[in-house]
Amino acid sequence: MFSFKPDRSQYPEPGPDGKLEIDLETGKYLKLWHGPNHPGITGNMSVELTVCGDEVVDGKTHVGYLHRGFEKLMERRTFIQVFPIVCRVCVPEPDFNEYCYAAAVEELADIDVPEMANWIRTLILEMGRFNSYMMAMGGISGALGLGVVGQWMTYTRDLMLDRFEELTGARIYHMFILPGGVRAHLPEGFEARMEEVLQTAEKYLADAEKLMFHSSVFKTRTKGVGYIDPALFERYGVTGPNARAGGVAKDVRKDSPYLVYDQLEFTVHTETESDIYARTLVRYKDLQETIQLIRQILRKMPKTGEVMSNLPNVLHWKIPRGETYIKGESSRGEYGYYLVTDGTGYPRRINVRGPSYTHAMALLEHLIPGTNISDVAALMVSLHTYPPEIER
Amino acid sequence: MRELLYRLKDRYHLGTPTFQRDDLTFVTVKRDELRAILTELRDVEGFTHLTFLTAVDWIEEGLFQLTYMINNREANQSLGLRVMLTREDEPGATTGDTIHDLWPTAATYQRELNEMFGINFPGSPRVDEEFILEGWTDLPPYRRDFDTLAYSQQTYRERPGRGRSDPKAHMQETLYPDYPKPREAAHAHKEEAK
Amino acid sequence: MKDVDDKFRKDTEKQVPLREELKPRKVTTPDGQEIDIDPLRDYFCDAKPKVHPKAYSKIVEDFYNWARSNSLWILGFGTGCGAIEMRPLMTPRFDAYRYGIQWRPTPRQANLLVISGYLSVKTLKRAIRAYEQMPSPKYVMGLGSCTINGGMYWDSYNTIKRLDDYLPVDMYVAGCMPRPEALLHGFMELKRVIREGKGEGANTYAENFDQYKVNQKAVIKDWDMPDYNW
Amino acid sequence: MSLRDVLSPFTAWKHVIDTPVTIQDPFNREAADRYRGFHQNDMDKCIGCGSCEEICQNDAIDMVPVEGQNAGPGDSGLRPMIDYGRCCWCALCVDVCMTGSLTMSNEYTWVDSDPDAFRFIPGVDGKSWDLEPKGYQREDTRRLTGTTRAPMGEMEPEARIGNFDEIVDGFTREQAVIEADRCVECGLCVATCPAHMDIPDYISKVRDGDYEGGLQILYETNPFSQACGRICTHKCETTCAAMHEGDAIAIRWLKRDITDNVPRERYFDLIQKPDVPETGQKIAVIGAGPAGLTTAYDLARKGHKVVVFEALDKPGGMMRYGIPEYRLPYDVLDHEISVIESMGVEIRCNMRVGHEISMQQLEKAYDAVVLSIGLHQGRSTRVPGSEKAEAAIDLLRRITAGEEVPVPEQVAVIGGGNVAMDIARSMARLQKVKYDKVGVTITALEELDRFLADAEEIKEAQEEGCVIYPARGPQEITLEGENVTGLRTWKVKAIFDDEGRFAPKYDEADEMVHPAQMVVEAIGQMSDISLLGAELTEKLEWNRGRIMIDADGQTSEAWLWAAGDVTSGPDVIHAVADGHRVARSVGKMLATKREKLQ
Repeated sequence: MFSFKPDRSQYPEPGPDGKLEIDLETGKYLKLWHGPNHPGITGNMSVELTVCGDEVVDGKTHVGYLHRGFEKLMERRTFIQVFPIVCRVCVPEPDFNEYCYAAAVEELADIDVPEMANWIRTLILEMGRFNSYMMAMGGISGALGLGVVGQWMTYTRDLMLDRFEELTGARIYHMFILPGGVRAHLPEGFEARMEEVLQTAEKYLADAEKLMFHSSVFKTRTKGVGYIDPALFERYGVTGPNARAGGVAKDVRKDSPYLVYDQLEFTVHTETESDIYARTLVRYKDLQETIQLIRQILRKMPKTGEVMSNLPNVLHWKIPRGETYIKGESSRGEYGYYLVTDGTGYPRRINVRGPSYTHAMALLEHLIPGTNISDVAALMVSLHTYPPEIER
Repeated sequence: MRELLYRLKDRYHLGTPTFQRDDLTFVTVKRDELRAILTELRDVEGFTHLTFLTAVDWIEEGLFQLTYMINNREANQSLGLRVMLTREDEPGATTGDTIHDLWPTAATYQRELNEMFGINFPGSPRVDEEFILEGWTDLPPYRRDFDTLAYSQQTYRERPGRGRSDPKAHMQETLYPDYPKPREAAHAHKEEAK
Repeated sequence: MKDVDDKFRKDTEKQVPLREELKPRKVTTPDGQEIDIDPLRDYFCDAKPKVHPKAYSKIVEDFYNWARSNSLWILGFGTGCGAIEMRPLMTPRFDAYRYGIQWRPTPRQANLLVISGYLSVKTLKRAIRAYEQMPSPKYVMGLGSCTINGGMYWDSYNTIKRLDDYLPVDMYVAGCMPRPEALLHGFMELKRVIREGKGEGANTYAENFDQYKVNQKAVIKDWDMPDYNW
Repeated sequence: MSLRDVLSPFTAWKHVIDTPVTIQDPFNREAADRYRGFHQNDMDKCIGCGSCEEICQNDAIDMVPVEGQNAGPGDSGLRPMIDYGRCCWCALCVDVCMTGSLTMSNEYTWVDSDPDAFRFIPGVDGKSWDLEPKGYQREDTRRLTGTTRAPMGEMEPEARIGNFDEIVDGFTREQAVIEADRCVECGLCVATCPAHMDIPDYISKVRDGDYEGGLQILYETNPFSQACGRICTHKCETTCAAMHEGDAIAIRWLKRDITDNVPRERYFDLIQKPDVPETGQKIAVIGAGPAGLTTAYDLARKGHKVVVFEALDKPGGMMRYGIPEYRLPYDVLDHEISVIESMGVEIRCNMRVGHEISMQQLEKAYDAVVLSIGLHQGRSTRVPGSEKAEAAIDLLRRITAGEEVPVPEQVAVIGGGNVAMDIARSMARLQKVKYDKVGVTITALEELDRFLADAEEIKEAQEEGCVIYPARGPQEITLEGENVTGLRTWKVKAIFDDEGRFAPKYDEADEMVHPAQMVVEAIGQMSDISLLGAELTEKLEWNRGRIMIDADGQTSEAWLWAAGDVTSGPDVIHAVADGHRVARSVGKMLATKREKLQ
């Protein structure tokens, strides 16, 4: 095997506070901007790399390219007006925002949600998880040069978008989970069409498994790369599949079940290696689990029932003073909304706790030093971060 | 959760807790005891996960509220610790105590709070670096006294040609233009009274 | 919706200081020489863009336009949410490649900049640089409400409201976000415009260069690059 | 590294023989049935209430005047214009739409090189998707604003029939909040209200619990808010945006809720006379009814000296002597008038102009005279025997005044208006007290659904035991000597002839005799103009038996105005509106006069 070991003797020593003093003008180092316009970046963000040869000595995450000031905009919108904009916080998996926001408002305003609506919400969230995992699988394979898997995953994801479209009326931003319930029932024949999509997905996933987890290229480039010490998980706020890949069997769906997860059966998959390979494998298994969950939900859910409870007149809806935090298990980890109300018709403060916030900032910056430039993209994608939820 | 708070109550000054849900409690703590409480909760009580750290601007009361949401994963309990800081108008004049050594990830939150609320955390790594905004010279935007629409109107151009009519006013104009507008009549009274 | 605070006045006094590494200074090179550098002048080429002249003969120009219209090479820079609908276009289901449309990783190889939705000020700066680095003739397409009149971020402090104030836009696609099919429609319409010789965005930019710069600098407060960089 | 790991990626080659998944014609691909595409608006259903504009968080909707859509009752004439440079297709506008006129098609393609093109008025600017039936529709009945009226507590028929106690309880705080919460504040009702009361504003005060602020809003436009909160004919509720997909807001009861919830003594603090200089000018108002007192209230607040001359021994006019106590208790009315008096209005009762004082004296002593004498003379059917019939208005006045009225066991009432119901129900109460049973028959020319009386009045009359015979024309009041024995009626075939003139046709074969010892005529009233005197009557210009007035209520005499029922009709709120109008006109004249003197 060909292997290259860089000469580390000329690297700078970190100072006592852990900071690197890098003098660019020595000519030993090169600043390399990985993004925002770069094929190896997820979304619109950038990592400022300092490299020596092809090894990265330091990396700083820069975000803010997608900052729209959601948390500020929400403060000047009424409670119903916040509903259309929350989903924009995270583009690839918008439904979690809708659910968390709706649940937070329902808790503070004391609104009951019909049973049927809870089932449909769960279905939507699992469909969103399916989409998100598909993007992650496509992304990681793309970052490692396995373009064909990316093509399959995007195609399968698109089939799921068609199901989203017929159920919710939109492809990407569904705006379907209103505070108080959901907008509509399942359309006629939805289950059968969903089953077709799931079968297609399973077919492609079986192939993807061969191309990824049984491929020597993939294994060589991912095994042992991007290792996160499980001891760091708590210090860096690592949740979701990234933590499960290091043996932490934690999943909000299981630990504190919300919606109807307590009536569903599913396994929380873990791995122990905590490297890129393990993280991808956990996602792959979770995706299979999600497919089974969607089937299970469609089988178990009631066939009729109200989907929406009566709201007070939303044009002047006031919610008493209070604060709450609603969390759920998104495809990337713990996703949550912290809502503070002050008795007026507007939220006092909404804080979105996106898992990417911790993963892409402090954790990524911690992991990057010492990696190879060509692995940075794979490392980032394997953490499965979506920039819009970092900066909101 | 109640037992835990009883235990803490002996040694620390705690406000009245809010039991929001079975697994979520909020309690106000004193600023100078925060660090000790957080350390104890993290190391002794199993609240090892810092879910988030954020601020709420209570401008009317002259306070910033810092909310430290910590989570005990084994017991599935979340505890929101509220710390009230005196709100200074000058960005950066309000300071909080950094906890980046307890949770390195807090450094990011503290950077954001410094940028978005003007709450400084001396000693936190890179706390003064630009985080989300670039070349920002105005008030920290998440403060309540920063009006985003006014700023937007004064900074960016909108496409012209928009204009709206209020149904009530429009009907008055078209159907009974001579009738005095009730609000104006009232103001006229008040002004006459002055 | 809360009313606007009439009393709020934007801070127009404060200036953003120039970043340390962009200040002119003396530097010792690895081989011991001492040189003066002025990063803002040295690192960039500084010349105004020129209007791209038409071919002498109409037939030749028509041929050029036909050729241009059939090779729309898009810069793969996802500036906003609309970028997520690009992936279906790049992949077999919608397969934009069959229409001569493809995505390129660098501006040097692209002639179409797709602004996929809102632009934060921070991204606007990058988008301007990316646009200016693209070879002429080049086109800009705006996706969604945000590029037309601010969209749902109409009251945000950090996003621009009208893309055409800062970059010359040749085609808009309505939607939030526009579907891949609508995007394809937009590409086809852009092709038609180019074939008719009306895809003059780059020339508009060159002609009204000063005005564009005024607009751009009005919102990008830390303007730390030369006016034109390619 | 095993051999399998090297070889397995090559399994991807098997897809070479797959059918391509590419969509062959992506340009004509239809979106899903409930896709939220471009907007449609049904111009016939849209009422221009602006709820869509209100809920739009993108500020994408402007209500704009549209050619061909005129403002009218219950329609503002405005239509939503949507800016696709703002819209995010969340469909909240469709969800909130009060009439269901705004919908979304599943069309989604709109490309243009002109950024200003993306703005249109759905339903007005023709678009290719206007008739597309597919697209987003809200699934259920509206959930974003309430559709059902809060219940109003009232006395059971058995409990209320034996007395003159007020029937309606008024809202509880919870009911009032539920009801006020349903209002979308479009303001369509304001145009319909004759006095143009600021309905959405005071409803919002109910919602906020700020009753004192609400009362001040009420008194800006209506000094008879307490009365109107009980007995207003609430035309506003016929144009309420909420009525299209649910019940109209109970605007009247909400008004009452405000007046009930402010302690009576607080009225005098809240409604104070503005601090304006005295003008020294004097106005005489003849008749202390709603029109006259509103005029007096307005003028007094402008600093004029106003004296009201009332012929009867208590002020209130028809509100006191026409409307029975169970609908408008007298203490409410007394309090209402005391608020007006606190503005400095002097009310002189038992001063019948033409007896105690003449018009000529008034003309000389005052700068202006306002005639608001109402309609206190009952009209007669003039059928044989009608000279023995009682006039409803006369009976009501006597009941109010506490005079002894004959209460026979059976009464027949002719007429289908509110006055007919009032007298029928009053007589029923008296009968109940005297005989412990009700025997009232109501006959009217109209079919029941065409009755002029309010629907709830009719319903309550029936509940209380009054028997209604619709579409019956009175032919004769049968007599036995001096005593009335009954009312003979024929079935009405048609009330109006082909040209729309009043000419009832009867089916003579269908005859009924309603036994009654008293027949009451309640078919309309007229005013007693004898007080004017022959000379003035001669001088004034007349229009079909009514005093001719200009748009501001001024008669052909420069010093004389007429207001209220005497010139227009037919209820308190119209009288209030009339009073305001006359007060403005009088005020203008007085101001001109003052300027001339200076």
